[in-house]
Amino acid sequence: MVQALNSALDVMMERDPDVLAFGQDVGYFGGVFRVTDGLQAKHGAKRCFDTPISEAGIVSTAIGMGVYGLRPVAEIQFADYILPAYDQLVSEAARIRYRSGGDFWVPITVRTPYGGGIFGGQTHSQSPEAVFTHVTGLKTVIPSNPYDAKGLLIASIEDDDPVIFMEPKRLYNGPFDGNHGKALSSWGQHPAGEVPDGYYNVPLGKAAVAREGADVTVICYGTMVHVSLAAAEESGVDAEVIDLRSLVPLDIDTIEASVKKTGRCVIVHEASRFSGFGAELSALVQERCFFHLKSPIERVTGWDTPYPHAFEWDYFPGPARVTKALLRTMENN
Amino acid sequence: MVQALNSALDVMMERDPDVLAFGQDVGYFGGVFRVTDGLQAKHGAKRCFDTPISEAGIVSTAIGMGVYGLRPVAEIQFADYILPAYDQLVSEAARIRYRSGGDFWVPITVRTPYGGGIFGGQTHSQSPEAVFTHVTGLKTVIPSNPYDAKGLLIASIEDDDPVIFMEPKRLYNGPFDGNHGKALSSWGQHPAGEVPDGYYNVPLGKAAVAREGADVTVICYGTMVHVSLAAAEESGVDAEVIDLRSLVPLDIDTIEASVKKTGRCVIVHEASRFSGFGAELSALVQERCFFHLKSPIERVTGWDTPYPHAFEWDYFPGPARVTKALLRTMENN
Amino acid sequence: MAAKDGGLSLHIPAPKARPGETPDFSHIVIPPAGETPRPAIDTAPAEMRDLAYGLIRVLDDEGTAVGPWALKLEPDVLRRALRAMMLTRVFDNRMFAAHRQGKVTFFIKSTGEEAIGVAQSMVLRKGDMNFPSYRTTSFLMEREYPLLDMFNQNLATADDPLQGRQLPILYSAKAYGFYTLSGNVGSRFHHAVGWAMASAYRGDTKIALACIGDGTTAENEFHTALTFATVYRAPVILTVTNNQWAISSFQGIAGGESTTFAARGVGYGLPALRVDGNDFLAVYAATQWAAERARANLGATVIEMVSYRAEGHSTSDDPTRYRPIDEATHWPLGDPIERLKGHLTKLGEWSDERHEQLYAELTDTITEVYRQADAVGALGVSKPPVGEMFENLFATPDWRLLEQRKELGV
Amino acid sequence: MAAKDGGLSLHIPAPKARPGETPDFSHIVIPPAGETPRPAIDTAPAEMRDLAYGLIRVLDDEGTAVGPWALKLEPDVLRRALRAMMLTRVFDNRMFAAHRQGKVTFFIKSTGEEAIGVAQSMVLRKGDMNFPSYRTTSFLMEREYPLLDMFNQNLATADDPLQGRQLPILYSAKAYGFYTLSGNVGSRFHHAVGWAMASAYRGDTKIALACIGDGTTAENEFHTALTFATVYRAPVILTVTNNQWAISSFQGIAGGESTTFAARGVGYGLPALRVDGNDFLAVYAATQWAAERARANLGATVIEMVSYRAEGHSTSDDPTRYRPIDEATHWPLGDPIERLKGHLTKLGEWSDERHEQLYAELTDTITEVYRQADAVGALGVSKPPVGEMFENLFATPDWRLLEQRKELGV
Ligand SMILES: Cc1ncc(C[n+]2csc(CCOP(=O)(O)OP(=O)(O)O)c2C)c(N)n1
Ligand SMILES: Cc1ncc(C[n+]2csc(CCOP(=O)(O)OP(=O)(O)O)c2C)c(N)n1
Ligand SMILES: [Mg+2]
Ligand SMILES: [Mg+2]
Repeated sequence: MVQALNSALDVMMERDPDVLAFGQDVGYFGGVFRVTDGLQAKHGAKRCFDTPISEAGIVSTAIGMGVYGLRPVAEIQFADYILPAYDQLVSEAARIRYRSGGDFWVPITVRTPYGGGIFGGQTHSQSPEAVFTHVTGLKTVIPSNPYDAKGLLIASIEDDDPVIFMEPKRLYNGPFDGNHGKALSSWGQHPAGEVPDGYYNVPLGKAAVAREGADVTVICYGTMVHVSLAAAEESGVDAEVIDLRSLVPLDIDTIEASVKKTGRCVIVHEASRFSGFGAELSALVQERCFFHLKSPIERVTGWDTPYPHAFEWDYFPGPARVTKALLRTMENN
Repeated sequence: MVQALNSALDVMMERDPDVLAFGQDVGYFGGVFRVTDGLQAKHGAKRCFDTPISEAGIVSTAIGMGVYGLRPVAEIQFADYILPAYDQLVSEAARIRYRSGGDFWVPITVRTPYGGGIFGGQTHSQSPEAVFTHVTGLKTVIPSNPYDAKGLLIASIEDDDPVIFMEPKRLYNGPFDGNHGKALSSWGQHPAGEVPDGYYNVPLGKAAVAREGADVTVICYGTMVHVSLAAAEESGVDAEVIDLRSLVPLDIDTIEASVKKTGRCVIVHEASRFSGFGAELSALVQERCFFHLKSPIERVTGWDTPYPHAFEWDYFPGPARVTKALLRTMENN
Repeated sequence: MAAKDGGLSLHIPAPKARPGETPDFSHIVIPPAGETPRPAIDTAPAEMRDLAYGLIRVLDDEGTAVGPWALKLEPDVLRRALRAMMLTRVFDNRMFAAHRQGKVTFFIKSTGEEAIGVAQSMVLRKGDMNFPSYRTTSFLMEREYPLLDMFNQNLATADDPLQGRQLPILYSAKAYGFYTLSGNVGSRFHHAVGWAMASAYRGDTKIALACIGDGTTAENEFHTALTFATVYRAPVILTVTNNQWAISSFQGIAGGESTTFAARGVGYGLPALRVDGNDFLAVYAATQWAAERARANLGATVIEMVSYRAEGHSTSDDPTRYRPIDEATHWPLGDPIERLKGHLTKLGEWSDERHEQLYAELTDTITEVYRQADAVGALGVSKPPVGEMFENLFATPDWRLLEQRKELGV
Repeated sequence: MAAKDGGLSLHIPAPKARPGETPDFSHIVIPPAGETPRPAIDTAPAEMRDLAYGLIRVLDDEGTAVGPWALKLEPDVLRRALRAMMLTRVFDNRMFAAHRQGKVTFFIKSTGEEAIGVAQSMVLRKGDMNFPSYRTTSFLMEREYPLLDMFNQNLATADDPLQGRQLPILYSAKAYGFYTLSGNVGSRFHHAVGWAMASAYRGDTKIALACIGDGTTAENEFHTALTFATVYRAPVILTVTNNQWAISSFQGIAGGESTTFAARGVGYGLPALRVDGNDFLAVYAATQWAAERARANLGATVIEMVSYRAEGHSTSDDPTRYRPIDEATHWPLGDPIERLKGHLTKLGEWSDERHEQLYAELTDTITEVYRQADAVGALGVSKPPVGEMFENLFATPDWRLLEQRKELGV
């Protein structure tokens, strides 16, 4: 997935002189996760450069550049560190088009790795998507595989509104279904691991059906797509797994159609549960599919605690917990 | 309500030398909403003082004082301006007890007026509670009347964990049910407008039943309690209106018992809908009362836009919209 | 300063005078006009640190322009500046009256600070961008932003150019080089740096200017803006208007008790000027110097404009509750309109009569345009179409906005 | 500097040497030891601005302590300091080896910066509080924080004093005057100011000290801390360790290309010292001076410690990818352990043999304590009880935590 993201940036920098990339350690070094590797050498230091350690400053700079007319792609080194920039994203980026009556707008992309599973402890593991999805005026995108990662990142850069682009860091170097005892696998063997060289995009606002199924709809994104697919296999439940890809705008039609078909719904995310994005999904499904529901909508999520270093696998919502929810939801007919 | 809050601070500063209050314009002037009026004159400039215009700095100062052993009460002039302090609240205040294994803790209260209805436009009207309720380690409290305001503020100051204390500014000087054409009323005539002089507290985590009813449970807080009560009268629906008072910790027992009794639920808040706190309430009710529900849980909320100056009453979720939801929810038997 | 019994004690800054006391500005050190040297624009910041602790002044007490910062400006230019400042004041007074009449719920004047926006407007070129504060009205006035649009926005009439979305005073006027305002203070200050970096990235010639209040220098953006500006040598002018007050708190609460705000710039390795903000010629010259530096690819400059907020913070404020009622009249740097008037008069290019006549003319204009806007109908009488509430959030609205708009039936 | 065709151009700072090039520290100006004056602690900040641009040095090239900053420290004190620095280095090496052996996934060394934490520990008194960075390990070493606890936390064994909640290196040790660390850089820097204000509020005598890296000065907290510290004259020492690098970005990217980090303090009206951070005696004397000021109720001091990060940023880093492999050996201020060793030797209070012997002793100690922790079982072999995950979030857990704990069955 790292190479796919790198390729998306490279392709867009090639096509559009107004695209540039910056962030902490993004320039000469190529990013601590190597996503911008080689871009400075190829496109020059003015188009791919290091910044001071100020997330607020990085986002402010991107906004200023965006209103000037560029399409900056800013990296926040870990999603855990995006909050110093929160006010800039919420009070400025998300509101500028609206409050200026369309006079100014902010075509920026803020990339940031999120999620656990890499022994990062409390401050290199968080999934803060819900504090963005609540913000009117921001889009939030999360890919689950290399093909989508490239296509969605290109679509995000081309989008004329601010996009928070969250990258599941546990998937950077291969798919991961939560079975952490298993041998690591690489994207090479995965169908969505194949990424075309040139330009293409995956439109924002369209979910993917990662697995078709008749009995339960599983709604998920990022790393949890692979966990949910594993759970579908392990549980033997014929689950339809929906990979949201973008949380805002949300593909409500795909969700609604699926739950109306299956009559059951399990929502999976890695973020802590209370007031998480799963709550909105649950509320929407309930509002739109109430009379089709055969059993309560379930949420399988991280616990309502920080992500503790030593208890990573106790915190991570793995396939065993999803399996339990799938089986529980099947109890009601 | 302003006097009740002032009294809570006064009583606590009197009782405990470790309680102090600060924020922008809080000292000599007594706060732009007058909540700290007279406290500097009475308790001295060291116990009630002005701060630089830095919400991050205000909260950081409070945290430092809190870990030292004081019980600071910080004011953020408008909830719209709390986001520069968001990282401090989320990454520090909420996490310090946990990550230090109980070595340090943060007994601070951050007061802030929120909500619309005062012609404040986009940046003096917001209700950002959902970006706090998602944060593990923070408590979020919202009173709806003077009696509770004083008791809850005292309980918050006494609490050993960080509390976000949101004050519905439209209720500062009287109850308001959303019928903005009507003459203003004052707290003088309201039963909960009577506030004892001395010390008392209203415990965090306990909801109040503002109106008993048999047919629908309305879950709300702050200004929306009065709006919901008005809607109950206007609609003729026998609604049970639950005033949450604290969102975290949430009084799930009261909610669950009520919905199991009524079989219907309407959730009302002023914040925009998507990923708002109503989503969590809806998800919880659905999870816990699924087999008791006769009709879909409804949410009546602000729209998914900023709060525009000229369209204040088109944005504000008033009694007419709540009434519609109540009637709609009664259609299913 | 030590506490009793040898313990520490907390220092809480307090202004020299509170209501009922005699105003005291003895701490404002005022060097004679013309005394401060004017270094070449390519001087190294380290060689001109003193400027951050001085005060650039051009107009002396007799109204004569003196010293190295006295540029040769044509009388027409000066009259144009004077007019824009006066227009701002007349406009502010008309809006204040509208507030008292219940036509608007909120307004902010810039009384006493009009020189700053006017000079900025004259120094900036078409294509440059000002990232203003809510006290930068005179910039729009100098640029002849349509008064009717201004009133329509302030009154939130059906013809409001910002479609009812913004409070009074929070303009947006890209075509005039005026960036979108917001109620949050400070949060756009760094955008100027990003914008300027974009201009440099493109090899363009445009520069940016940003305004912030003394109180607001405490916000995060002030720091990040200065940091990024120094690192990338952004072509931007970073202006602090020190009008001595935030809302009710004096500049000592913002960190001005023991140093200047210009000195902050020195700390980041930037050139920093401290200027008599009520002296139009000094403001113009300093801004011009900084603009030349920026255009010559020499990077950013910090400028502190020393001024005084002569009226309340906004219509919501009552300054007599926290400062002497007559403090404004004691302000030692005078009034910018009076001082420029005096200079022009001294030059023989202006007179009391012409001044009175111009005031009358501007008052008539403002009265007439206000009448037109009021005829459209202030909020409550008319307003923009409610459907606007759901527009312009995204380039294209998503299903939520479409459904909600339908639900509201607009 | 001007762009082709007269347009602007964006300046991107770059270090003098990249991999394969010859290290170049010619920009580090090093005045002779003993030259910098030592003002009285109650000197007005405005009168000692030069200190922010100089470099306080005590040890000369021969290892003799010279000049006004040379305090009389007993040889025992110096040996104690040397020991703590050496212990830190041995400990760091042991943990690095543990990382290579797969016992931990992450670790951070403080090689080359050990003098700083040790001096801070010695200057601070019981009850004072250090708000450290992740490179302040030597502070805990000087205070004799139990090595076994340290290893248990780093290995996240069943006996981890922080119950498995924290990454290696992110200690919390209130009883030792060491504030809780977190992975977020900078976010605790201002807490020191609040803590110090609380001490002053109480009329207490305790002071605070905070540490931040050169790179992290760009974060918001650096600004708010300096602002509040100057406004309220908080009894706090605000230390910037300029070790020339953030992760892969050099200090020019943090805003150090055209001025010093100490100069930031000057901008806020604070006294600011710039110190040879590899000279234990200079670090001690400067910290002591600032502590005396704070204790005398004279307020905050900013100190820039000029040092060099001699190894990778962390175990996740490979510095040979972005700087010359031999850059560390060219660092002109040497190694703090070698320099203090030289001084003690010069005094006749130390020798190569004693040095070797102490290293051997400390290595034995560390080896033995590490063995004990490893016997408890590093993460994967043992870990704290999983139920701890749900403890200590609030003083009392709410129903969510109780239900979730039950759901997990722990
Ligand atoms: C982020 C934020 N915090 C607080 C406020 C409330 N507020 C509005 S104006 C103001 C004072 C600003 O003072 P200053 O920066 O000196 O500007 P001036 O009004 O003097 O021009 C304050 C505190 C705000 N609007 N935004
Ligand atoms: C808020 C935040 N942003 C980014 C990071 C990632 N990060 C960790 S250490 C570091 C470099 C810090 O450099 P410096 O302040 O110079 O300290 P040093 O490591 O040199 O001691 C960065 C960028 C972080 N941990 N926290
Ligand atoms: Mg001001
Ligand atoms: Mg560093």
